Amino acid sequence: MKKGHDQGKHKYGMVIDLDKCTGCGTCMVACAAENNVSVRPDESDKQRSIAWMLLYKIDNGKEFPDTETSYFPRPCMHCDDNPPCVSVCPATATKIDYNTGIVSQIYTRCIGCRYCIAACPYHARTFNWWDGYFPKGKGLDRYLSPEVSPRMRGVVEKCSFCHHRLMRAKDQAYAEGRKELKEGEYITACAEACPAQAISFGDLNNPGHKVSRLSKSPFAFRILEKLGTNPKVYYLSTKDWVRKMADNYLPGEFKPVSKASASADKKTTLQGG
Amino acid sequence: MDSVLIPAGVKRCSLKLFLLWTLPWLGLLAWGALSAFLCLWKGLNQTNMTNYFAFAVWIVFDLSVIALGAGAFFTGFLTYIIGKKELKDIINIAVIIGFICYSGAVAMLGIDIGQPIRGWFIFWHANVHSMLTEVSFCITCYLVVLIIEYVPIILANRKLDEVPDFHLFGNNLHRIMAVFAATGVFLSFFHQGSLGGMYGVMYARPFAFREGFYVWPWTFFLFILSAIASGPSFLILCTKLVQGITRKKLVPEKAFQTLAKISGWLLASYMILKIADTLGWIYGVIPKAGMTFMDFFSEGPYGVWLLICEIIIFGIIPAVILLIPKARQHQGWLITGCLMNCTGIVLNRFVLTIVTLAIPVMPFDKFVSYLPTWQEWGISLALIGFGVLVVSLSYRYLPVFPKEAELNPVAE
Amino acid sequence: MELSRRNFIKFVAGGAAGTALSPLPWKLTDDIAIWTQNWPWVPDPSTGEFTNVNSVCNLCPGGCGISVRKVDTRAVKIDGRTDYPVNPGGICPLGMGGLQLLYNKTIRYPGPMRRIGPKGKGEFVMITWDEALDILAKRISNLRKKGMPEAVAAVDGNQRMSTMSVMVERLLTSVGSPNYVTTPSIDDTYLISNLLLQGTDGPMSYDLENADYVLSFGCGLLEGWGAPGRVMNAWGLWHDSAGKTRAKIVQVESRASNTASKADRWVASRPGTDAALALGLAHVIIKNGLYNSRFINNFSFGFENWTSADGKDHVGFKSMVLDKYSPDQVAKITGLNPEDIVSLAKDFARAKAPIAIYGKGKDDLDGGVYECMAVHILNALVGNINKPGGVLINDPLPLSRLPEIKQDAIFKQGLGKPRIDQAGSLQYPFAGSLINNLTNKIIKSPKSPVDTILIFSANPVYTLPDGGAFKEALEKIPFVISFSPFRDETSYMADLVLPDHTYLEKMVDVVWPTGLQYPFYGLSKPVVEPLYNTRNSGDVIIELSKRIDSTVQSAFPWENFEGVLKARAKGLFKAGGLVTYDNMNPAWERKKYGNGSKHNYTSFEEMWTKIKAGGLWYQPVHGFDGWEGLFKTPDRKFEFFSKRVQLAVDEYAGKTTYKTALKNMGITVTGDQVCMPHYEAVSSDVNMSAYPLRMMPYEMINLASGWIPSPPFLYKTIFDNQLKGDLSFAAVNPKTATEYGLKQGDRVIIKSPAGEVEAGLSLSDGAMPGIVYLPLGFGHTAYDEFLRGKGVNPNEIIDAEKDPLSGHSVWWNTHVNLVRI
Amino acid sequence: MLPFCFEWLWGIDHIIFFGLLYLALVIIGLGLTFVGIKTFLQVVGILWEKDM
Amino acid sequence: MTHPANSSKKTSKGGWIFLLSGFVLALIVGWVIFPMVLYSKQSQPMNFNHLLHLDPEKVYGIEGDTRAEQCLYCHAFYEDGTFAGIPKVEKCIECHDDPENPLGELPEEMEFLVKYVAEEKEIPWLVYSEQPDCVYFSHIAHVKMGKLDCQTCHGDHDKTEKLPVYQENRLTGYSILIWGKNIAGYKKNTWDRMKMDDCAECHTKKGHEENNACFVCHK
Repeated sequence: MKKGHDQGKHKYGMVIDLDKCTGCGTCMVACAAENNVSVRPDESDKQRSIAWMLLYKIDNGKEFPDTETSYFPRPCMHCDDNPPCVSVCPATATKIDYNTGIVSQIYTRCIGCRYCIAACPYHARTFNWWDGYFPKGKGLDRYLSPEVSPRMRGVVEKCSFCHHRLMRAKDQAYAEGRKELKEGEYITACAEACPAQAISFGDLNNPGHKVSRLSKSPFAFRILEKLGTNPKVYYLSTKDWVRKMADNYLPGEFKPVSKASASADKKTTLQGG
Repeated sequence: MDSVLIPAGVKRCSLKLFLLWTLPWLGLLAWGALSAFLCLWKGLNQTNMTNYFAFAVWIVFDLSVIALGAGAFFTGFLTYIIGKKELKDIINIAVIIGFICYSGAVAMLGIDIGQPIRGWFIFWHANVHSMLTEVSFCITCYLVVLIIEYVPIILANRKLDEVPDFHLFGNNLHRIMAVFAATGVFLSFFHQGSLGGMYGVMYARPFAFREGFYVWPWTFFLFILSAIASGPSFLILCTKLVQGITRKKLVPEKAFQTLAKISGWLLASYMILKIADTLGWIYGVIPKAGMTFMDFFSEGPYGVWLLICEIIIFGIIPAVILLIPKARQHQGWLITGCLMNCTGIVLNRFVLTIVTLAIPVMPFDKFVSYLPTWQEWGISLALIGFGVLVVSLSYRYLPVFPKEAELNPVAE
Repeated sequence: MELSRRNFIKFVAGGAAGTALSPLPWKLTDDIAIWTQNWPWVPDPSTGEFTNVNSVCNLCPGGCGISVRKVDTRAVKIDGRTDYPVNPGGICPLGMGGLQLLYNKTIRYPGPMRRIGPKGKGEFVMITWDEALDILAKRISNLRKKGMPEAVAAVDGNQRMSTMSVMVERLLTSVGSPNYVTTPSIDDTYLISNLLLQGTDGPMSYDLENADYVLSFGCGLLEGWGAPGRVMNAWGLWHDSAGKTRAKIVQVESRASNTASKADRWVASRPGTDAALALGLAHVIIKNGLYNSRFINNFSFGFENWTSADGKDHVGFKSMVLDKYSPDQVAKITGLNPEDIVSLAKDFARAKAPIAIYGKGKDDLDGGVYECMAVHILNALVGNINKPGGVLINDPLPLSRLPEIKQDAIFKQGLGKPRIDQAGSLQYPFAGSLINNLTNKIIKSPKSPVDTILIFSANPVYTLPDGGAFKEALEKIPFVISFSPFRDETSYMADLVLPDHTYLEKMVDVVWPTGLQYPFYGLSKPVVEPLYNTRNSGDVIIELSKRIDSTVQSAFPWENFEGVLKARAKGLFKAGGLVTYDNMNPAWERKKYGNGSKHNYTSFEEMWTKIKAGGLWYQPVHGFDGWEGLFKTPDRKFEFFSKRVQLAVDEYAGKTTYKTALKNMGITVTGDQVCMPHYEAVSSDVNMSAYPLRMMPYEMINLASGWIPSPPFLYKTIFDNQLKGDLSFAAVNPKTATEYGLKQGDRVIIKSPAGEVEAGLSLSDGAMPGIVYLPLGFGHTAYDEFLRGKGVNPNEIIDAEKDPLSGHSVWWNTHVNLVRI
Repeated sequence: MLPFCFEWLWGIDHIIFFGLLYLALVIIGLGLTFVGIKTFLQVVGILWEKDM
Repeated sequence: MTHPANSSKKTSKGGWIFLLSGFVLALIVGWVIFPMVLYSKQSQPMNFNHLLHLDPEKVYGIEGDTRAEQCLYCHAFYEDGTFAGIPKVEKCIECHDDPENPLGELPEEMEFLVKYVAEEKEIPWLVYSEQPDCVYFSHIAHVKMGKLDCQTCHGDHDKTEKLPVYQENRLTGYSILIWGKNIAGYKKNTWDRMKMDDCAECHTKKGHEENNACFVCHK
């Protein structure tokens, strides 16, 4: 039953450098625009609004002027091997493909039981509480991309690692008579859009790819690693307090990476006010 | 005027009074119908569920009624398979209550899913690894069984019984009831368990996750046990309630006592396992996730009191009450015990559903609260209205209680 | 054999059995399910041939390269261009959401509009372009006939030096009105301080990519300062690859903005004290002899004490700073610790390529001239001018001048009149235009001196930090014309709307994005056919001139706007520059091709076609070629003591007294200090007990606060402690909150002398105690359900003072009070 | 759900799950048909004396 | 309780007719009437003669060594590998360039030239094999890499002289060819049906399970 991933050919993954991340939110907009994510007049109801890529703001909990904030851009983690959401879906509407590692969701198959949402600790899955907001005569449906089918009310959706871009890249390769893809031919919309180049995307199985190098960095970590979800989204940060935020630690359990990081972590702020 | 339909040799109130009695319950049904319409027509934005509270009051209700409805299959099991004669006097009402609980639960689930029209995909595109698939399959099949068990009772209606075909069909069905009962038992064991499994398998939700045996987490077995522990109690409560309202003795006390005793023993054993399970969770699952016990009980209203209520107040105490013969023979204590027993189980289902979702797992995530809308309440309460109506109608027009005539001789 | 009840039941039973054995129930079940899978009301995007069209984003002056993905004729996605020097790869969230501005019909004008409802209601009727142009032309020519062409005014929001702004100014001049006003921008401040310190008229060029120590005074590096695509790319470079030595970023700002939080060091000094801090650092640098003596001795003036021709002794910058800006003195002003100031100064001076940059958030608004000068002085002290990683001195973009305008009588008499906003007058000798003065004049005078006002690419009613004064002014102006493509607050006040194309429907140029260190010219192209009956305002101006009269027409001898673009671009051809970009040779790296030689075109036409295709013309950053002859100041040196200021003050003093002159110019110091960068405590006559707190608006990269509306996409990125429902939140330090007995989430009224707004309270340790921070970009009263009525606009309660020398508005010092509801 | 549907796998988990499920269904089905036929035969009176 | 058994006998005897008639009626409704009601019939804006165009005797220029290549001459790929599907008029104009003088003498061509080429309008073709929005299908993967013949899915469309009537499922909006002409869903040839199982069947036969990821066919 538990099918390991190792026999898989590719293992697409993402590395997000939180030192570079500026919290600008371009990844979120790029994602929404790329994937026809519904936008409603009131997007401030965060528990019900849909975002495949979501920006979490965190701070070190210190007082002014020592307070420091940072960001966690959170796509779907595309958990490997046995994602919590996949095995629970009663209608096989979501599956992990071991040749790419992509966890995909079929909206037309989904019956909207939301069991997967309950099973995912990352809140990477969101439910369509409404039909998409495209009033007649407003014309907003004119920017919809035909590469991603718009969702109907009552189904769950989530980050797809832009798998339509994988198919797009493959078609291009086929047209050029190639079967294999080169690095960078398939990257997600968020990775492409990031103005600070904080997001890299590629094949973790391919040692030549940037992501597989970065994912081995001493500063690399993943969110909630202890639960054994085995995400394919890695983060980089030289700041210990940021790394500590990514998982639950019993007292004394967290280990700072190195002196280098410790010094990089020390951020001096001049007293003011 | 409906006297021709009323079973022979028993007394029923006037039709006018009866109709008056049904009004409030019809009211609940109407409220539910309106809510259901809104939810199906406009979608689940009519509820207060969110991406944080993907499951909410409906699921709590579902799990509860299914647990409480376990009285049906378990009594059936005791009656037809173990052969406890005295329970024959109460099996009919048990079946009816089971039918109410399960049909209600299935109806609610139908509204709860975002795409009801595609609901059958669960069967057609079944994912056999999902506990929910197992639940759906078993509940549906078991509902069929319950209907089969209900049919002879309906056919026993005086007017219907006059039709020879019906009469025969009813009889024959009744003869092989053991077969269906057995099937029902098998199905029920699985879906009761799978309901628990649903939570136990969520390995990325440390509050619910449990180790287990083969593919089944401990919650699988705990749910079966708690269901059959509370089912009989609920059956007792309902029957006592009917007796109270009709101011009649309908079932010999022996049946109640047998059920209460069994319920007590099962609850006690459930409690022992539950405590073991909780300890295992505290010292096994939680630290592995890097969390501490209090992380789960310091958010919002969800404090340790939940655990105390569930295990001690509504667990151990009712178990004790039901196990002491003196206590359970005393009507007051009997009812209190059963009531507490059922409360405990409902609380358990509530905690596993709501607290699991309410407590954030990511350290930088935040706690959000949830309150149901009137639509959610409407659909939940309609279940009660539906139940009361079905019982009332059955009681009025069907010979639900075989011993009724004998216990309440009508002066001709 | 009658159809008894029983038989009927049998019939039904048989029917049921038969149906079950027919495809009907099963096929139907399947089909109904499929029906739910493509409900008719769920959009089904049409597909077709995919193409990518390269262009330039024009939503801000940043000029990022964009590649628009199209399906047949529809644009479906905007991506950044990797073959573009400004933003190699990414773009900002606003640019990413551009399609929602293009395709959202309800926020656009489908054609020329005439107002029917009351001003501000936004009730219009559509008219033809012919009618619209005639109405406007008649009005203007009548004013010319009446001999009062100066009653025509224009507010121009187009980027400085861009062909559109040149056209607008030209229109006014040819009509004969001096009253051409631009919306505020930090560029005004940069130009003045460059002029005063260096005597150069080129743009401020910060060589950020090559700096290893960036000391930013209030620049919202991550909030959209300068060219956001470029700056954020630089941010990526600064932090590249954990481990290897990175550039150090220091942010001077009172609030923990993204920049401050993400910087290596956050200097939380009191707002408005940047000049003091800068001079304090100068003090330390000078005292410890850490300055570049070669530069100071040979290429600067006024550092040491000096004696003028008339034998008068003057205090030098050095003595002034040593005397007035010791760490302790500065500490008092800024609220920092003296030791920190010292260490900061040393770090700065000891870095290999340190750069001090000056700004105010996004720089959609003005800064302070003395502040800007004080900050720039630091670069001079460490001699990091025209050196890698320093401040480069560039000439303006080599665009050809347009032919002289034929002058007629009306023209002369009109231009003879003084500007209504007094810019360039004795009192405001250095200001190019002062919209705040214009507004006040109109409000103050019984009858508006302006009869007809043309508003281009601007939404001043919403964006000006003037407590709603401009709206008041518009109500008094008899005839208002907006050229906005969007249904914004200002166009709601207009009598006539001549909608422009949106940036994806027209060709328009981007001239030298703010802060860029190399000459750059971007050219956008129509990505899609215009959706509605709109026209490029450039073409409209040409058409309009024809209808006004022959003299005005003679100023516009081109048949269309592209003609004008080409006419100016001729200069680019002469200068020679690259029209294609290879991201292996970044524009900021001093590489093989020097000043844009080795370009790949032979004729102007060829260059133009290539620019249209690639959307860019640039010259790679130039190398360091000494300091000789660099400065164009009166005495050809970098002036610590600005002779220009001295002249201006003396001239004005000549007309009145020295005291009044200084007073009117808003200068509180006297003597030689006046001509040197110094700290001016913002004066204010507000009753502190009534308004004990201060309100500062803050900007976000993910929310548009300029004249361009925010695409709804952006609201996904807004946190619910910034906007919840229709309530926007003010960030306040917990300490301050407790002082006022307020807690998280309270609804409060924020009162200032200029007005009051309602907001929620969001406690944040990133906020400086005593200051209320309100987000800019909310509180629209126009547009559609996505934007209208969401939150409040801090500009409505800003009570601005005047900046010394420039006369620009000081918008970061509003005194307020919090009242719980 | 059905062996000829492509999502069907001849894996042990499928066989156990559906095996038990179909077993249950078959029992229920057979039970009902048995009762049905028996009743029918009794009604037309071919066999079984009507015990009423 | 007892009652005369014979009475019940009589009625129930006669009743079987009703049972049977109900049964038969339902079968007729389900098998014959239902399909007629379910599908709407529409004819194409104009006729197109595939056979004629592919006959080298009559039409020159449509090259291609294999049958697939001949189809691809008009139903071509774009540079990015996406499939053009039914060609736009601009494709036709490559040959039928002059609205004034037709290349043949068929009335359809005249109609085409007048109505569309001259007017510069696209022909509103009804697409027989249009898959719903949720489906992604890469023609290049199947035709170029998979070496699949067109008729495997589209049948002998290239051998037709008349365009068949387009039938659309009123409920789902699908073309009839997706479910197949046979209401019971029974198929003889590979191209009789185009449902998911048919794609999967072929993938399995050809051993392409590695391409059975959901997103290979769903977008």
